[in-house]
Amino acid sequence: MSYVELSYWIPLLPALGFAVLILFGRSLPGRLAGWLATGVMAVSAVLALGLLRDVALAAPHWDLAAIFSGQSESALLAPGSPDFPFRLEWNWLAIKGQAGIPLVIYVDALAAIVTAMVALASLFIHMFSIGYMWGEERYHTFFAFLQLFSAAMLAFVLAGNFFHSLLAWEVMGLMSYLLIGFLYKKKTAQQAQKKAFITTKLADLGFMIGLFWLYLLIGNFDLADLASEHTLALIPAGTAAVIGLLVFVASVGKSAQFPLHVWLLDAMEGPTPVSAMIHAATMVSAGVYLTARFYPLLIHGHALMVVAWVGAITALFAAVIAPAFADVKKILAWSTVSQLGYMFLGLGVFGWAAAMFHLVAHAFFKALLFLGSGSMIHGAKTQDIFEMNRLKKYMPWTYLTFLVGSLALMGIPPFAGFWSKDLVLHAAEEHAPILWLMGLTAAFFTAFYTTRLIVIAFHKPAMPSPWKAAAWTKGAPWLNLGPADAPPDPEPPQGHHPHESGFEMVTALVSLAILSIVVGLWGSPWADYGLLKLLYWGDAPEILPVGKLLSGYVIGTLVALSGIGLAWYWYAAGDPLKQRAPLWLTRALQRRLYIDEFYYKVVAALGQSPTYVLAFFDRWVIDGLVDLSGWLALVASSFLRYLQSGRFAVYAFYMLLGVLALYLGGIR
Amino acid sequence: MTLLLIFLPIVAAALVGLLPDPKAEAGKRIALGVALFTLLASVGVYFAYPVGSGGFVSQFRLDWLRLIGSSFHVGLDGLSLPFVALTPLLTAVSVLASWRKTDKGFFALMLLLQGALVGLFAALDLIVFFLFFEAVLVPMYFMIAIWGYEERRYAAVKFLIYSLVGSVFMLAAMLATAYLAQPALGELSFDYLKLLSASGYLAALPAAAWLFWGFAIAFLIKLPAVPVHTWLPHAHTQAPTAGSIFLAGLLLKMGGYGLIRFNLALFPGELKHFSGLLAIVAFVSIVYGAYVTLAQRDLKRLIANSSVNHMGYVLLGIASMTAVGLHGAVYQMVAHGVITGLMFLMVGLLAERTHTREIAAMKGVYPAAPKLGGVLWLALLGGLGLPGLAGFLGEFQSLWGGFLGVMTRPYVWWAVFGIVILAGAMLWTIQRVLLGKAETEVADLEPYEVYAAAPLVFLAVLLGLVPALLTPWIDAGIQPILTLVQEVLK
Amino acid sequence: MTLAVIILLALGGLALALAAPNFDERPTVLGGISGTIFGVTLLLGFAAMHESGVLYGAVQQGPLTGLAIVLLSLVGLLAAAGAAIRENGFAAGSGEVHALMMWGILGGVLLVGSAHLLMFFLGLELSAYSTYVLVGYDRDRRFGTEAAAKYLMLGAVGSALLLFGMALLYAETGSIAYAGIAAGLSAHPSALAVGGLALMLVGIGFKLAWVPFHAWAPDAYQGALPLMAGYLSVAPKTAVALGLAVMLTQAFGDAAGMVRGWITALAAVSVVLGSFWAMGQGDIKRLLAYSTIVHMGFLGMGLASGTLTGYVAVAYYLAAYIVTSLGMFFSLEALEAHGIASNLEAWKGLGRRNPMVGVLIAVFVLSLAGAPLLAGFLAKLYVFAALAQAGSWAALIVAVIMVIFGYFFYFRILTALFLEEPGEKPAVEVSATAISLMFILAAAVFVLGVWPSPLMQWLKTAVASLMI
Amino acid sequence: MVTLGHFLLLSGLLMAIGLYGVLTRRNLIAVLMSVEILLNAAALAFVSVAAYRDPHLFAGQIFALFIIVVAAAELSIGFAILLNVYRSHGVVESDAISEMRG
Amino acid sequence: MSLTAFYALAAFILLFALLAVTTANMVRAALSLAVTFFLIAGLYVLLGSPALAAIQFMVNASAIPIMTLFIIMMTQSRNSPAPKSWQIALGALAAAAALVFFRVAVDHGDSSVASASPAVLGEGLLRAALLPFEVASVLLLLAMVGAIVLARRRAG
Repeated sequence: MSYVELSYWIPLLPALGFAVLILFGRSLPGRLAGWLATGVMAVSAVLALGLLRDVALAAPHWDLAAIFSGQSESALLAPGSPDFPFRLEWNWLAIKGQAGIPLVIYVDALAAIVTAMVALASLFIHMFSIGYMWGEERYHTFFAFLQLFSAAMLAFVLAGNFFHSLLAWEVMGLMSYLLIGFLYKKKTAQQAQKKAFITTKLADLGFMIGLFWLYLLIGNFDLADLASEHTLALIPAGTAAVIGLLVFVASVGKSAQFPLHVWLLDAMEGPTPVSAMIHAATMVSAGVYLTARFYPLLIHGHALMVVAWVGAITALFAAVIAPAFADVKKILAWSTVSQLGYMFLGLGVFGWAAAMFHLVAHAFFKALLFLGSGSMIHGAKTQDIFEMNRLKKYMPWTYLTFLVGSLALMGIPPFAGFWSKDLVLHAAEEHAPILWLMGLTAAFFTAFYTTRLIVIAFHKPAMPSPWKAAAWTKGAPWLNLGPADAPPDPEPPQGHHPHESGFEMVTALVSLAILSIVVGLWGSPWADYGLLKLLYWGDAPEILPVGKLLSGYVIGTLVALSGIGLAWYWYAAGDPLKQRAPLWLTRALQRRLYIDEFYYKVVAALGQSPTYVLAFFDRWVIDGLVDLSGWLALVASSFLRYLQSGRFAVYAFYMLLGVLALYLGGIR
Repeated sequence: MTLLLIFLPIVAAALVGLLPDPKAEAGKRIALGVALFTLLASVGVYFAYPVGSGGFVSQFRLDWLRLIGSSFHVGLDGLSLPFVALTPLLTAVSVLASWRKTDKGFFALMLLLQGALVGLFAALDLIVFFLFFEAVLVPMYFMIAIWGYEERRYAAVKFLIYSLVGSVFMLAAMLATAYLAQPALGELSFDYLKLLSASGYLAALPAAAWLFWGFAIAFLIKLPAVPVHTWLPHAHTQAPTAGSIFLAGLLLKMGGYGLIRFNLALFPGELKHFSGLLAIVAFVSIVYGAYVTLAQRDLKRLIANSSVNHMGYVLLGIASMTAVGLHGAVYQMVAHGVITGLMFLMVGLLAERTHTREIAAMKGVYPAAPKLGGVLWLALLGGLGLPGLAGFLGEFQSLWGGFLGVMTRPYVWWAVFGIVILAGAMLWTIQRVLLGKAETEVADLEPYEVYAAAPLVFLAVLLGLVPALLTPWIDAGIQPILTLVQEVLK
Repeated sequence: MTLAVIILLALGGLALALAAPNFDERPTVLGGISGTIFGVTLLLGFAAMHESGVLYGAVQQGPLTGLAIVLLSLVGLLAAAGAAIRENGFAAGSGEVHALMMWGILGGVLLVGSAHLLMFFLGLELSAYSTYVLVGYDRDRRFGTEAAAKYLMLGAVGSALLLFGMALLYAETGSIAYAGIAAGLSAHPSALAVGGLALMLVGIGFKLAWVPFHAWAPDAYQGALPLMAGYLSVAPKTAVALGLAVMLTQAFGDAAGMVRGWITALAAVSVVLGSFWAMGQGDIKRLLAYSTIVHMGFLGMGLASGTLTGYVAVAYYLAAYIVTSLGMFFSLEALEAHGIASNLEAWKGLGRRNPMVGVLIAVFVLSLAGAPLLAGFLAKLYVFAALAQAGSWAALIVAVIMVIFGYFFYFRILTALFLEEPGEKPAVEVSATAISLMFILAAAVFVLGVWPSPLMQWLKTAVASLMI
Repeated sequence: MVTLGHFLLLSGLLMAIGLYGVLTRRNLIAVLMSVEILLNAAALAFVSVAAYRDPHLFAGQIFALFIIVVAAAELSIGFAILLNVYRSHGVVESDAISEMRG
Repeated sequence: MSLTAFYALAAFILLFALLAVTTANMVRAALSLAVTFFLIAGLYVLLGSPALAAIQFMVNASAIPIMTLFIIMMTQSRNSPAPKSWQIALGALAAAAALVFFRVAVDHGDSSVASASPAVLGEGLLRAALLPFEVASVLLLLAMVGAIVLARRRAG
């Protein structure tokens, strides 16, 4: 029994875990619900790793060194097994005369790698949550939701049919919604969950329409079919571009790219493991994954530049804004937005494998960072980095792992981010120098805000937060799609001493820290590009000659170091509270460059503007006309009743009139 | 078997009506028993149906009105079976939902409705169809008018008159169809299957457009499509819980079912000719319905208006005239029956507890009553077309089919926005009603209420994940019609 | 057999009239006698259907006359039984009611069977005069007297116009026999004949209460005792409708097409205006009068269609209307006998004060409205089918639209019955006789609505003679 | 020569007069008298048609005979009703009997 | 037949008929009516039907006016109130309509009159119209019973 044949259990197990927990979770004692869910994820993760092993053995391998030296014709070392990519198919929804919607599990190298990544990240986040969520109301429900989310994400990754991709995609959206609002009694959480759902749902319309159009042209929703030249020949280039971009819109929404990034910051209202899992490691990168799956179409339609630009703008913009925040989770959320931008940038400049590499690497180190922040919050009882009190002293494990994650994020060798991000930047440099410059600038800011975070939270004693006064708590009219950048509540208790987190949480942190290093190394030249060998896709000209690569590594590292240096100079060496940007700039950044307000006051307001007009129209015009016709009948009736006057002579006259009418009618 | 499914409830209704004590407990027990028994029977018929070969099963035919060529002809096929099975299910749910009521008349009316609805879906004779179409009105009228909320009479009359407006034109069209088809058939017949064989002849008639609209008006009102939908908010809002479940779960389906059965099958040419217009109506229903939903302050009214949106997808699927779209239409109808039935069930139970339907007067229902709140949450999410629940597949297929249809394609581009608007309405409702801190005590679901909700929850999920429980039947019902349509259109 | 029926009815009425004063205290005896006679004539009617030939050159024997005997005897039988609802009889004496009704029925039979205008006229007058007296029967009822006066005078004018019309037809064709008239009329008759036909239609339309000859009906119904109103709503109408059918096929010859057009117009106007008038009524008998106008409109549409389906529809309509309308009026009679006036105000919450009575009345009202599974539904359905067959689309559309209005005003009764709160009003007791009669009629309404085939088949053979 | 037309015209004129009377008279007895004129007009028409156009059967004249009978019967019932009207309303005028309307 | 006699009779018939429907005094109106009917009997003679004329004289011109006079006395209706203006309008309209309607009658130009002897009439009555004859008796009976019923009050 190969792992491939068991692959459907990978999403199915957590789904069953969900069913069990939602139905019977309430009666499970103690932390059993958490352990049960973690156990289920562990089995899934083992299966996923097994699947990865199967794929690694069966997939074709390329000699990347040969490609680097320009001899691509002899690059294929091993052609791969004939039944690769693996495909399992069941009849799901059949319509006579149509392709219908078969249930397909499609496992190629990308799917296997991302599956393994998701399963592992989920496993550790589950484990972390056992301790983190303990004591919360609806403890078992939380794990049930996490399980279903994992199931959906795994199903999405493994789906071989775009309809099922959409299905899983939407279920992820739902779980994101439910988990953001897990603390449903908070008004801010309610607003945030609604905003997230509506924004992504709006974006998903593109996915839906794109699928319809695709089906119209090629007659099915099959993922593998899309990559075949025969199929692509059916689609005119212009149409391919439109379809590709429609789907890309959904990706932009899901991956919180500019200009649909607005929901992710508010999504930090959810519990920290949720932020780690959904809003850092997995779901948000599903958008990138989807774009990667539609890659043939985008290439066919010459639409990649749009993707690249969106990615580059987002990467830069988010990295610039991040230093303006004091909430540790929000800084990390901006960081996520920025890093996802890198992935799109990579995809957009033909760096497909690089982007995917970054996706996997980012998942681990960002999960690690979020869990670390969770641990910080857990220990310090505050989310504001200025209020955290020399955590390095109290939480050594947290500090150490957080530092690993940060270095990976900043792109310092030999951590994961270094290898993946610089590959992306190399691809950009080759295809669009201006995007490369934007990416480098973003890298500088990344290093800056990360260092700032570490210095202030871990090294400095607590200080009054300068940001609270400026916190923006404005509600919104009407539908209240609202940004909810409210101060975190409850207020931190005074005189609290931070402490290190429990066993499960630390284990999870350490495991992820190790993975953050391992994954990077697996894709590094020193490991003979093990990961990239699997991912490498056909003749994409994305990997550059070694010489140029090395220079890129050096430049990237220098930029990161300069960012660290500046932050160190300002915050570690100086007094953090003295370092202030001009007020207008602070305010603009804090208000997220007014983009949310634009959505509120313009887009949402315009979108809702017909509501009351139409409701009025419905009640008083359409229904009013109906009532009016009834009323007119009654009025007519009351007038006609005067004809029946009670007078005999009048009645006789009616008879005569009747005769006359008949006579005149008959005589013609 | 068909006869049993139709007449057992009717006979039982008479039995309940004749109980000496007007407040007899036996009334609801009989009603529940009959509903459950017919449910078992209908499920049996459903699964015994030969999906592969299709056609009509369990046919029964009896010369009835020989003079005008109408016979009591009933039978079941893949198109009607889902509804025939859904009817007793929702009846059972409604009985359980009304377990606190004691009036025997209420339960008798429910059984009467059940029988009439099954008869409607099983009818294979135009006159019989009309008979049951009308027969549904009277019990529903009384159910709303006697046991409804404060403006029940206005709502009941509106429901009655609106429905009649449609049905009388349908009757006229039926008569005209039969008489105009007489030369082709060589005899006067209201038999559906015979008329079906003459659909090519009917299509060539100069009066075909009139006939088409005669049928269509009735079904569009029942569906309901904007702008003939305004009976629905009143009726749904004012009806008692059971009445709302029937209305939403089954009565609206009469419209979509009729459109497929008659407008599509008998007048495909006209449907094709007017499909652009119908697509506009569908698009307007979807978007407009969603917007109006967004503005409601009354919880039941809100859900009622969401039905306008949901049934817009049905019309879109039908107007597309594609296999996919029709699948979507039927799927959406069944899904809507389950999910909106569930919504009304929960909202009804909630309104009984809080003694208000004002959204503004509710808050934090979920923490106060987790089971009720949780199920209502699920139902509302189902209402916004959440994937994994039945509603999504219906909407998706309808839109998909709509995109495949040439005439409907342009409107799909805009109809999809209805999804987001409705999502906004539903989420906002969830936020206002369910979330937040509990302010008042709300009793959680009683065991029997859990039993009422459980099958609907189960079905909502099951149909969202396992379409194979429905699509083969739809295929068996739709494909012969589509084949015929293609022949006629040639 | 026809002759036997005529003699039986004439002498039976005489006997009842003579015996009447002696049975004032025991009114049911007279009802029993009357019922027996009608029972016998009912059976004779079936036999009469197989006869042929013309009786003394005046009365045709045949299926249609037999049908008229059966239907009218049924009316008589039911009315005789209905008289028992008022257990203490009528204020002005009980016996003569039976005699008058019997003679009225005799008039109806003669009217249908007549072979020439004179017989038709006499039959019409016979049936009319009995109703004049019946409407004004209780002279202590102020409205009854008023109604009788108006009814009689309008009726007299109607008769005079009818007579004049007959005279003009006679002038045109030189004959008063149906066959002779038919021979003398062309498809485009002369102005004289058009005038004659128009005037004749007035007299006939008056009895059928077609607008604009309807004006007497609301007053007469409202003023009369419910039993009399019930008789009034079915007996003359059954006879005149069938008589008109005979005339259309036998007397009007080629001009029948034109007359059918008139009838369609009158019927359509009746249906529309009747519905509007019925909408705001508070008095149930008055409402039912307008309802009758509407029903006679529908019936007229069937008559005018001129097809076999149309004639069967008319016959079925009459049968259905007899049981439904009598059931309704019996209910009114039973309630009035217990002091509950026939208006919506007094009927509030009746369905809760006595559910049995409420449900039975609901059956009649729903049948009148045309709800499915009841006789009224099929009656309308057949008429509509006939219209479709004849291609009278405009009439069909008008008719179906007016069905909606019908529901609207009939449901006002149901609203009063079931939806209004009874308030302080006491429970309602109704005599066992009344309940059983109502139940029998309701059952008949239901059976006719569900399983009409045997009746339909029989009616078809009866009216088939019209088509030759 | 006196033709049938003369008689028909005369009876028509009588009809018009009778109708005028029916519509304008407020005393109900006078209305019934006008009705009598109408009936006589019809009878006259029958008789004249019989004389001119039905020389063998004289059906119209027999008809006229019956009209006279019917008129008498009608009057007797009519007067009985009018007497009741007089008893209950105090007058026999059309204004009095216009209580039912609508 | 004498045109003069016809015109003279017709003129007086119309005159008295007009009087009968317009005179306020009820007794005068009844008497005018009697005269009208009497003159119509004259027309019947002109039309060659003396038997009918006799019956007309006995019933319509004598019995009915007398009955009418009785009823006029019993109800104390001395005068018929003057018609209201809308009544006159309706009446005039109706009469005019009737005239429009009857203009067609003039076209009939038959001029030979067949006279019906009482024997012919009697035979027709009892042979051709036997059943109507019997029915008429029932009709009269009905009228009698009806009149009695309407007039009497129940004993006790």
